[in-house]
Amino acid sequence: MGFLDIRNATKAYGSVQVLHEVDITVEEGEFLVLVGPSGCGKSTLLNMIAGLEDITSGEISIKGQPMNGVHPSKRNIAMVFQSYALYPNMTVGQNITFGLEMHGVPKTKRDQAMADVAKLLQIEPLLARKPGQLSGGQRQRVAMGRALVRNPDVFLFDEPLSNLDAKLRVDMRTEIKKLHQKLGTTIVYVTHDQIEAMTLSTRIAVMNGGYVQQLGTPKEIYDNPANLFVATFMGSPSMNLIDVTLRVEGNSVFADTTDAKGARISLPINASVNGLDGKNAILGLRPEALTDVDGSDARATQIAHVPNEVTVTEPAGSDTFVTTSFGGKDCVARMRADADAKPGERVTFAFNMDKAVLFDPETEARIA
Amino acid sequence: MMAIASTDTAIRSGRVTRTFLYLVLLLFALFYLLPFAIMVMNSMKPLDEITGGNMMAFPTDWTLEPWRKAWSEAQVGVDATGLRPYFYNSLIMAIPAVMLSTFFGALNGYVLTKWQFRGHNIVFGLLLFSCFIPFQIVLIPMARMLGIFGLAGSTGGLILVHFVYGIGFTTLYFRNYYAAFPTELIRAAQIDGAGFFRIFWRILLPSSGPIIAVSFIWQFTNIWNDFLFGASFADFSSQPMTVALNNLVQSSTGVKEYNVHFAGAIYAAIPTLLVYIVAGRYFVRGLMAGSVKG
Amino acid sequence: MADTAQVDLRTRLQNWLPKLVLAPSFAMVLLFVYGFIAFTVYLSFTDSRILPSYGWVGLENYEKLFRLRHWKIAVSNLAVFAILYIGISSLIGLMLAIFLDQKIRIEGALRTVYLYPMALSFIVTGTAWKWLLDPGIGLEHTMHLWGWTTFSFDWIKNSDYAIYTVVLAAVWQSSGFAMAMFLAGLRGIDNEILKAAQMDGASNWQLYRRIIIPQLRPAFLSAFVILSHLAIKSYDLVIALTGGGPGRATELPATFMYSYTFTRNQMGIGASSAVIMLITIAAIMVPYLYAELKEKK
Amino acid sequence: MAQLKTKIATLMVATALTTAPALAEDVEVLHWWTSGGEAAALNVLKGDLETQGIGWQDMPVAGGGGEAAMTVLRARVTSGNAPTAVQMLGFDILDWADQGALADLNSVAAEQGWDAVVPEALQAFAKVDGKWVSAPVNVHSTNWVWANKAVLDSNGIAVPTTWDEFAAAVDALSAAGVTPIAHGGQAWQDATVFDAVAMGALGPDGYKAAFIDLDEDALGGDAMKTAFERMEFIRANVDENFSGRDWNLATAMVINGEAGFQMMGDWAKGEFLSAGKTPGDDFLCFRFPGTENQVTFNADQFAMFDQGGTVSAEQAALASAILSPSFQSAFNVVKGSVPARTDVSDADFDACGKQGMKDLAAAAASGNLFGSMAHGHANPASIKNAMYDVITAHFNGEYDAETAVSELVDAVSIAK
Repeated sequence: MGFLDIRNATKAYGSVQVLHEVDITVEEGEFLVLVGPSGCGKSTLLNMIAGLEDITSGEISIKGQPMNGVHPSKRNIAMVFQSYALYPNMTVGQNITFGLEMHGVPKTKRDQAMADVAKLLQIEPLLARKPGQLSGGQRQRVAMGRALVRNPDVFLFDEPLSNLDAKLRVDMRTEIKKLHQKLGTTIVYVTHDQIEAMTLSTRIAVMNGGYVQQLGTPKEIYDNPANLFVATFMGSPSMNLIDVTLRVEGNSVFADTTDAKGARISLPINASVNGLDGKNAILGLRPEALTDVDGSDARATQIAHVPNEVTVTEPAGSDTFVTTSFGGKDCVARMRADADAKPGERVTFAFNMDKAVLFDPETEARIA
Repeated sequence: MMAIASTDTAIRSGRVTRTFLYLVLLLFALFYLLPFAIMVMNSMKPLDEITGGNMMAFPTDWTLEPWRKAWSEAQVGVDATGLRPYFYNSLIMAIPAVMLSTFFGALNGYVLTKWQFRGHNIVFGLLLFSCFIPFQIVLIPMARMLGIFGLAGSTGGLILVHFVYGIGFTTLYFRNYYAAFPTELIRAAQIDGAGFFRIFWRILLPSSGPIIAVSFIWQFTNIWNDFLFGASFADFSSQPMTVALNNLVQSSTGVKEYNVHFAGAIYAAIPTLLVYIVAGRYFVRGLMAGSVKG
Repeated sequence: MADTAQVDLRTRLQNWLPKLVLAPSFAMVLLFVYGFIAFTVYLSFTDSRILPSYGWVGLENYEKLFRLRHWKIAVSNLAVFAILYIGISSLIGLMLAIFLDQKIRIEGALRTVYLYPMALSFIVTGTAWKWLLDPGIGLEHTMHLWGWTTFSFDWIKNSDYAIYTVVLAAVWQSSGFAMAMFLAGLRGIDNEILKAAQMDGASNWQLYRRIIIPQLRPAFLSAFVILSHLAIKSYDLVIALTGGGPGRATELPATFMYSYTFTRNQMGIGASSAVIMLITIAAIMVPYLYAELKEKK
Repeated sequence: MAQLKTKIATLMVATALTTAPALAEDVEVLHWWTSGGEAAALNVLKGDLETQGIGWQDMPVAGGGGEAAMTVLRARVTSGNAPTAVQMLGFDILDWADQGALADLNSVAAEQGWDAVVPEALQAFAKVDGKWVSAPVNVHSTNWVWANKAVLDSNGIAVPTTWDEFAAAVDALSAAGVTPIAHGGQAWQDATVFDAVAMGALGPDGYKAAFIDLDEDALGGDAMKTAFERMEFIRANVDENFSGRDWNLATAMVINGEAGFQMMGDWAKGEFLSAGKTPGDDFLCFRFPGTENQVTFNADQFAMFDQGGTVSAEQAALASAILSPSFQSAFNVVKGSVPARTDVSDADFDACGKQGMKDLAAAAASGNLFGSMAHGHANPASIKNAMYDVITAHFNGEYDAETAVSELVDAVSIAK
């Protein structure tokens, strides 16, 4: 039994099922990120953990106590909302201590707790202001302060960074990570931004269509996506998907496809594949596994060199993204910044086949 | 607060256009002021100037006598009490009725937007349609009900009646206002441990200033100006101002002191005018944040 | 697990509280509005005269009602009155709101002046209006004194035109209210849309006609509800201004209902006229409410 | 009816516990006499009761000649909180008596001999099934004409005694550029004029047949058509701003010499007196030409609401105070009407008042005293108002005399 247990939780509005049998166990001190496109059910799940929405069936328990039907305020949780949800009529200080006041904490203790939190978040000068007088970043800090001051068992974050501009978002992300490392609290965090998910989490649950598609550490999710959805959703630029036909030659397996000109090429596959000879598959390869020859991973066991024609190059400072075409689909390669690639020229691409994954085009499930 | 930026949709325009704008606006102001101006003018004339045919002109002989008379010694019934005692009757009826209907309207609006339940739309629809009931038809059954409740002929009865027939409007106003109020705030407060009433008192009500103003203005005006209920459900000790004013103005077979009538009418209008002047600037703001959003 | 049952109680109470809070208002409205409507419907089928009585007469009251010229006049008056009143009030309200929205310096004062008639009942202003409209005393007389001797304004004395003076006074009372609603609507429109439209080269006229006024739809709807409710309930106005005259030329269903129920001691006919009115109101309002509430879902 | 009576009684018991009702020895009086003169007159009554230790709780509701007060009464009775005494007119009293709501005043009446001194035509509205249910305060007669003497004199007009003379006088005034007839175009004023005109045109028997017995032949007869035609003549001789005008503004036109005549009840006299005019010298009062021998009347009465079977002591005291000769005289001198009992001295009355009292006594004796249709003393409210509809529509030119007659028959049949 974990710290936070979600067992077979479902949610339905009338006959519409928005969440299907979710099973997640979160250990104490874990940072779980629920990530997925809008409408995937991640916010619903968070609200169910918070007690803001009923659980249709299944059970959610915190520290071994079942929480079904327990009022949100009795769950010892705190939540940071997307819009921050600061009470407009109260000062920052009052906003932070409101929850303590509701739980009957005496004034002197409240003030002490507020001072500690304000110090931690460096918002001391703001305590007397109203939310309307704060900037977006400041509001974000206050909202976190309100959650922190409660010292809850579980922190819930509902897309807390999505209302901030790009720069601030990165800063706050780091800040949240620091706080987690410092305080070691248990966090469930909802976002649609896969970078946030990767950078913050200790574990990620990728959700789509009301199902948890995959649950695992960021590395697992990134390197070994369970299916096509997880593979494409996570990572930016997203994973290259190449239509291939599998061919077995003795003990070796090859994936056949075409280059930009339509000429046939063969890529060696590491894994042994039984009974798949002649089958169609989708080969997934992340851009960083498709490089220029000099930039390829020296530790890789199998690198395939394939020349092909460059269509577009996008220098991004640290790297250059080079677009070409395999199997009739655009593929992006991540080359070194000074790699010699110009549109229209033929360049040799290095495939790190250690990282290649295969999906069934029908079921979209991982084959290898 | 929900940020209400003052965003004039103003367009740039030339001097001629602006002069025209001001002209039209002032002309309309004149039109709106005219009837009241007639009242004020005639309330300051001796009666013979009025019956002598000088009705639309300024007084030649200014006097405040009609004002004094209307307030403290005009004949409203058997006793020449003036309007004063009725003014107080109206106040002790209108203020509780306005506060009650505003308070419950706010609670209803809160429930109907933030604590929705199956069928909440039907409940709201029924409440809203109740605004349209013609008051003439409720007179007799209402009288019977007040009798049964033991509230016949009392201020309490009048308060109940005004409460019942105002609740539809106040619920409408507050519902529309609270619909625009972020639901996340309610959730945050729930997690903070605030219950149903605590959220209402501490979070919603302090932010409801403009819509309280709208509800207050609307209810106060309607209740203060009501004649039908005031006449029918009051007895000798609780007759409101409008009934007294009506008695003053409508006396059937006696000499009509028009100047006193006008002064009395202005007395009857002062509280509602004050409410509009004082709270009026919140009115547009409240409508903006609430009812206009439909 | 015993712990759970305890917290459960509070949560369950929290679930019931909203309904409990709503219940008194709802119960009162059910009784005092819908109960009374049912009672009125019942009365319309009885021979009630001075007080409610319970002799069943079927549709007789309705037959009598539709034989009365008086009722036909009242109904057609309401149609004329409501259309003109709602239309003109909205138009004037919209115009004043647009004008006031042009950064007018004395906006606050003007707004108060436009709004104040809403604060006054016709018991208060009735006599002043009567004088103003009376050709022998009021506007016409004054214009004649000022030398404009051909000026004529005697609608209130003319059976065919008197209803328009009722419209005039009603518009006076509530166009300011419509103005407030439209002004609120105008202030709520996003400024950037306007800038965009101006960059697209829209003229002022086009800007209002194509961009701004269509966005005022919610304000129009709210104004429509409030104004139609006022139109249907118009009673004081007619009594104070014309007393239903000249002749019966300015009777409205509200005055008809009152006079049959209370002064003519024909409560049955009064009730039947009330029922017809309620049906009419429902026919107009229910589709509106339905659309309104469905949208909100 | 008895059922309703018990219902009302039970309700009153129930409400007595929670409301603060009149103390046992106080009377709550619902009335619509709120102008200075009327209230002064009522004060006589109030003072009288106070000397007997009975308090007066005033419940005035003015408007529409008592219509507003009657609506209020309906609500008050339904709620079980009826006032002790209520000012009432004509058929309203009979209707409420039918509902079993009024107290029996026979003991007071017998003690003071009301039967002998109150005219029989008036008793018809104060007694139901042999029981006195209300105390009459006054008798207004409605078929008066008020004239500005100076205007008449300067045009060489004598007091007309026939319709033709009246018509000639009107024409003469018209030719002289004076508005011949001052009139306020409100339904009840139109009907007041019609009342007098119809009495002249139909004669007393025809009036009774048409307006009291509601005989269709009389209602639809030629005489009625004549009456309507005469109304058209009157309509042609009022000024163009008559519509909607209050009766007292019309009276002011006569006072100021802008108009010659006004047909109005005797309450108009108060306007002349308060303008400092003297009857006989400045203004004239005479019966509408052709109705010199008739009096159409309406009478204000106070009905006592049953407080549980018997008449209470304070109701009895109020009733006997109302019928006392001293109050009758004092009140009616102020009000312009004449006493409801015929044995009151006319010493305090002015010329018009004295004539009114003489006319009333004569008409009562000769059977020429009729309840006024225009003031709800000839037929019930539903029929009265149906007649108003026709009279006022015709007066405002909606249809001609011929149509008016048939509309009248029709309207009465619907309202019956």
